[in-house]
Amino acid sequence: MSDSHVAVAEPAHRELRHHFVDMEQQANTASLGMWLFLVTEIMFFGGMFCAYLIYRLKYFNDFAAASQSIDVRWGALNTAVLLVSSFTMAMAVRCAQLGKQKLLVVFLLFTMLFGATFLGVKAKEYYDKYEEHHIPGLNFNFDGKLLGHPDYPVNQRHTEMFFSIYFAMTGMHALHMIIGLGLMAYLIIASIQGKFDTRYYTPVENIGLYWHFVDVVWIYLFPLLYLISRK
Amino acid sequence: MGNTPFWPESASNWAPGVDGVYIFLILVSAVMCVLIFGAVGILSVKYRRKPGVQPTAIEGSHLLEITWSVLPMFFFLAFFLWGAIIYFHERTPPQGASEVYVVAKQWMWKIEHPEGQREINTLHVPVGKDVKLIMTSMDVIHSFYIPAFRIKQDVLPGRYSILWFRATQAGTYHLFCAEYCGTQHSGMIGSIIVQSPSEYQSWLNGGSSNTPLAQTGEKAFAELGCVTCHRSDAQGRGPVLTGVYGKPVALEDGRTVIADENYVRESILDPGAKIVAGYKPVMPTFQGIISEEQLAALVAYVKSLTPAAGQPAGAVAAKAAPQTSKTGKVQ
Amino acid sequence: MSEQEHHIVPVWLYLLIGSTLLFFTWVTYAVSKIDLGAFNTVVALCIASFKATLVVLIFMHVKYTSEKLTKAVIISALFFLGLLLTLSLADFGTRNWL
Amino acid sequence: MATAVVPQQRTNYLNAEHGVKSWLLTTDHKRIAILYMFVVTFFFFIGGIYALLIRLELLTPAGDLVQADTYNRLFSGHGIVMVFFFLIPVVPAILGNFLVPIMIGAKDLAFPRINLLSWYLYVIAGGLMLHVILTGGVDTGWTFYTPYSTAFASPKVVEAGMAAFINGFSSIFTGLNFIVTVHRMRAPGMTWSRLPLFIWANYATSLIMVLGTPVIAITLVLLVLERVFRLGIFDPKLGGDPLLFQHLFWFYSHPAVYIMILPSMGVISELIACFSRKRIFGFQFVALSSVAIAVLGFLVWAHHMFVAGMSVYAALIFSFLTFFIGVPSAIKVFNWTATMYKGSVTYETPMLYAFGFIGLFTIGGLTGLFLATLGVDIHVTDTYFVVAHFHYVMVGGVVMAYLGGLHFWWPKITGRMYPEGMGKLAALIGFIGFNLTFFPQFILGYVGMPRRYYQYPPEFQMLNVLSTAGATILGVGYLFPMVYMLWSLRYGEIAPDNPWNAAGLEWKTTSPPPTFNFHEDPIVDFEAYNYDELKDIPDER
Repeated sequence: MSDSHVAVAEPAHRELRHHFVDMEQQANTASLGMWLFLVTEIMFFGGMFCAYLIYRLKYFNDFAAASQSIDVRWGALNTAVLLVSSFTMAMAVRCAQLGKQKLLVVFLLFTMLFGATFLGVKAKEYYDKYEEHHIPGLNFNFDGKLLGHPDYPVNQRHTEMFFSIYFAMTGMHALHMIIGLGLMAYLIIASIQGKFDTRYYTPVENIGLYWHFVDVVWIYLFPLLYLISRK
Repeated sequence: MGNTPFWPESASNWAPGVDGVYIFLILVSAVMCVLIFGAVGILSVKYRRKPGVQPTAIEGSHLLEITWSVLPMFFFLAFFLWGAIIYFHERTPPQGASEVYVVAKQWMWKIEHPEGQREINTLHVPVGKDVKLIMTSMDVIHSFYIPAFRIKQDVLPGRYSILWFRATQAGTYHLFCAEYCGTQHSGMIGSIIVQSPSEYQSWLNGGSSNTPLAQTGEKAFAELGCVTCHRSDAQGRGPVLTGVYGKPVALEDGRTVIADENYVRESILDPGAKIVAGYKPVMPTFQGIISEEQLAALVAYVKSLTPAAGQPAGAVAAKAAPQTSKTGKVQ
Repeated sequence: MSEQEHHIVPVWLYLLIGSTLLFFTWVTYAVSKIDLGAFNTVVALCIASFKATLVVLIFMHVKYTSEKLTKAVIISALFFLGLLLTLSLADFGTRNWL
Repeated sequence: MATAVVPQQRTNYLNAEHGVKSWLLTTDHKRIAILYMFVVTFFFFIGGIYALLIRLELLTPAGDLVQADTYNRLFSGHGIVMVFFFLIPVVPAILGNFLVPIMIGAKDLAFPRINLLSWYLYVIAGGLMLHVILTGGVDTGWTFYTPYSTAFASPKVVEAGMAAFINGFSSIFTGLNFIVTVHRMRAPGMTWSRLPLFIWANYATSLIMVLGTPVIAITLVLLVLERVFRLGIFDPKLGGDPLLFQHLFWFYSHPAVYIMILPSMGVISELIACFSRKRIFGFQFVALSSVAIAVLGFLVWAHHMFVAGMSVYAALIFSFLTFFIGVPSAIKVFNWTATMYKGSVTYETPMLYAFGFIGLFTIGGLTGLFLATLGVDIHVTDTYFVVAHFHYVMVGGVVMAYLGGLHFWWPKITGRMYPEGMGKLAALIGFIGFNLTFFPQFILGYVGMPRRYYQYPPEFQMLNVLSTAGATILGVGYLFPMVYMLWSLRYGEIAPDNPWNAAGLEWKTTSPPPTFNFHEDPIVDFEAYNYDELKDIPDER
């Protein structure tokens, strides 16, 4: 078995896998794979968006009332935090492209910090919901009033459904954040070990794509969950 | 009944139509099978490997491809239209059908006739009369299936499913549950007994005297206190119900819905869901307070409230709306 | 992206995009306080889509990739997501029509 | 291509390394295909035992062999195991894994380690399912319909749902791997128009895997959340709508039947071309019809729900759209038939399976039209008519194609020939047994026997007895190949590199291929199915 094709141009990069011709093919392959994975993620969250959409149309008043019990300020803050983390992630990828290894680690650390902040705020919000007895299936009790009829209570079951979907969607999102933090930690270790250079930084780039995707999901979750008919 | 049937009995208004499409489909399929299998058989034998004979390279033919793509579409369109017409009729029950309430639960069918007769796993119907089944389930999804009538409808918890038919042939037919519903799914069977009108009448008259369903509903309507708000003189806190059934109802948020069985049901169980324009959402929910049977009786009663002669249906509700000021708007 | 063609996005652009995103988050929040009726949701979703597009085009480098396939992949994902939502709604939205 | 060396002495992917570890940690797509073959065959056995018990119970109208609850667990286990653990992986994960890189001239799939991960996910999911089976089984049917599954069924539904969830990720990663491989790993000269139809079919399948499987994954997660934490999503008691579950479920599970059938169609294209010694008639149309099926497959899902309480208008839309998927399927059948015209047809075992496939798939496809027709569907849905229909497509179609393909590529995979006479006999037995088993079920269905019934009215017995009798013959038809294939591993004739004188890159390497598939990196300067250029090569053997 001769790998004569590869050997002619330049010495093979130590990260080049045996079944690729060159680093370019390898990087393009990994990038396409990541994008396809993000497609599966879109469809994965899509199932929940579908459920959300249908019940929101069906139980609009109850959903609106339930949505207003969530503190929109925390949600807005978290949106900002996540957007900033996306910015630092983009900067991290840029450093990787330019081979600035130290700065890469710094930006990755910042990204992790903002990611952890997001999760912290989320935990605080969850705890508030627990205090207010808004956890479905766990002594749920919602005493909100119907929009436009302050004397009339909303339908408990339907507000409970809002919170079911709220927890399912934000919980699944938070799980993705946690996985993202783990991947980020891996990147930091790998870049300290000097695994990346200007010709090989595919993991940084792909994990960056993943992180931005998680951000995009939240960009939609924020108005859909926090801002139903808020006045 | 040891004989093996190769064709189901045909005992309802749907059977001839469904059988018609089915036979049409079988004929078309049979022709297709003969063509395809014949072609495979002939070509594979005629062009079997022979010494010295080389295969001829053929790229394909756009004309052929287009022909055998487009030609089937005409048949498909015919299948679709014929099937769709039958289906559309199946989903639009006629006026004046006798309305039978069916409550499914694991693993039995409870049936209540408008005249008040109750049956379990048996349904008596007369030949030649339209029968509309208003069905709901107390637990899981079931499916009401009468092969001899060629009709089937899933029965869901939490809402009414509608099915209608007109029996054409006296006899006893299978009733099956066709949606898997747990341990005794295959035991959730019964009989449909189709009788001549006179036999059916004597069946109705036999047995203990029954209170008609609407009358039971009227009693519940009074006992549950519905009558204090839903007064018939448009002075109550709730809308007048006379003549509401089957008519469009204007809602507070600007939408209009048709007051069908499911609307009446929802209004009793979840009164806040669709508030009639001009009224306040003051009605308490009856979720968990009344049984499916009581609910059926109430629905039957509301439906029986037809306006007295000279008063056009739905006029009361429409008149009541403008005089009460609209309170907030739901967005 | 390949070593020959990968595009280095200038820092100022990242900063601009980042601050635009933050600005529009504030806009979303502010607009939600104004009563626009059903348009509140429309506006919020339009802003969200604008923000998402910025993230995808700039942060995720889709604007700079020479690879048409990436764009095709994204569009097809949105197409099939749209199918799921619209065809489901075709049922839930028309159930009471009869 | 070098052909001078005696096959046995050459290193190939089978003897390149030895020991259990070299198999369990391999990233070689061919070895992973073999790993899949073991586990998938094992699950086919489990599913087959279930089928046998079901048919035995239905021999008599009374429920006498097993308890009602046991029977419910039998058909649920049969469905879950056969659908998720046999039909979905069988062709792509075994034949596809082995052949996709070789056919496009690559050394391996794009992500060899993810490929191995897929196999491990499959094994973990399978282990979980096996645990469910051994600890009492699940009784929801493979469809997991709510609210039965979330409020009434045995609690094992959580574990079974998770098994299907994990298995879904195995499927997603396989699909992702195939798509990337086809885009990025083709040998020089291997243009899209030169890709064999088996590759086109697997590519189309992979699209469905990537786009559809995540939806069933999240649906199962929501189901488990509702079951365990009582989060209200689907259960009407909690305010949910059970039809939403059915929409989400079928959004994946209808396209999933195309995950099963498309790669099989790809196999059939290869077989018919080879044994007619001709390029497939209307090559582009057959290739694009695979993609058309994949896309249209996402537009038709709610035809499973015509009696479920769906909107009348939605039912009309879905019925209308469903008919369109008949067109690309019909195109394939017509083109396969036309390929034999002016060919040079021989009747080796794989070709017999291909004939069988055309027969069974045609019947399965045509009866699909019955089910798309609204008025008829109302009567026959949830009866044995549906059971017969999807067995014709999924068992008749997929298993016929798999066995055909396995015989065809057996020499390439193992380096040994299977015994031809026994192969032909097995194909014949399988075909007869299949029709005897499932044709009576069409009649049963139209007469009105509902599916998932454990006892039934006595007048249905005759047809059920026929079906059970057929099932025993079918069982023989499936077991027999397993026996002689194993036998051939040791005693079979040594296979030449290209026993069928077939076109395609996989026949240009040795049998079995070396670890990196080719001794020299291939350059493709010929069209797919260039049988006209092969015709001068003398008859083999």
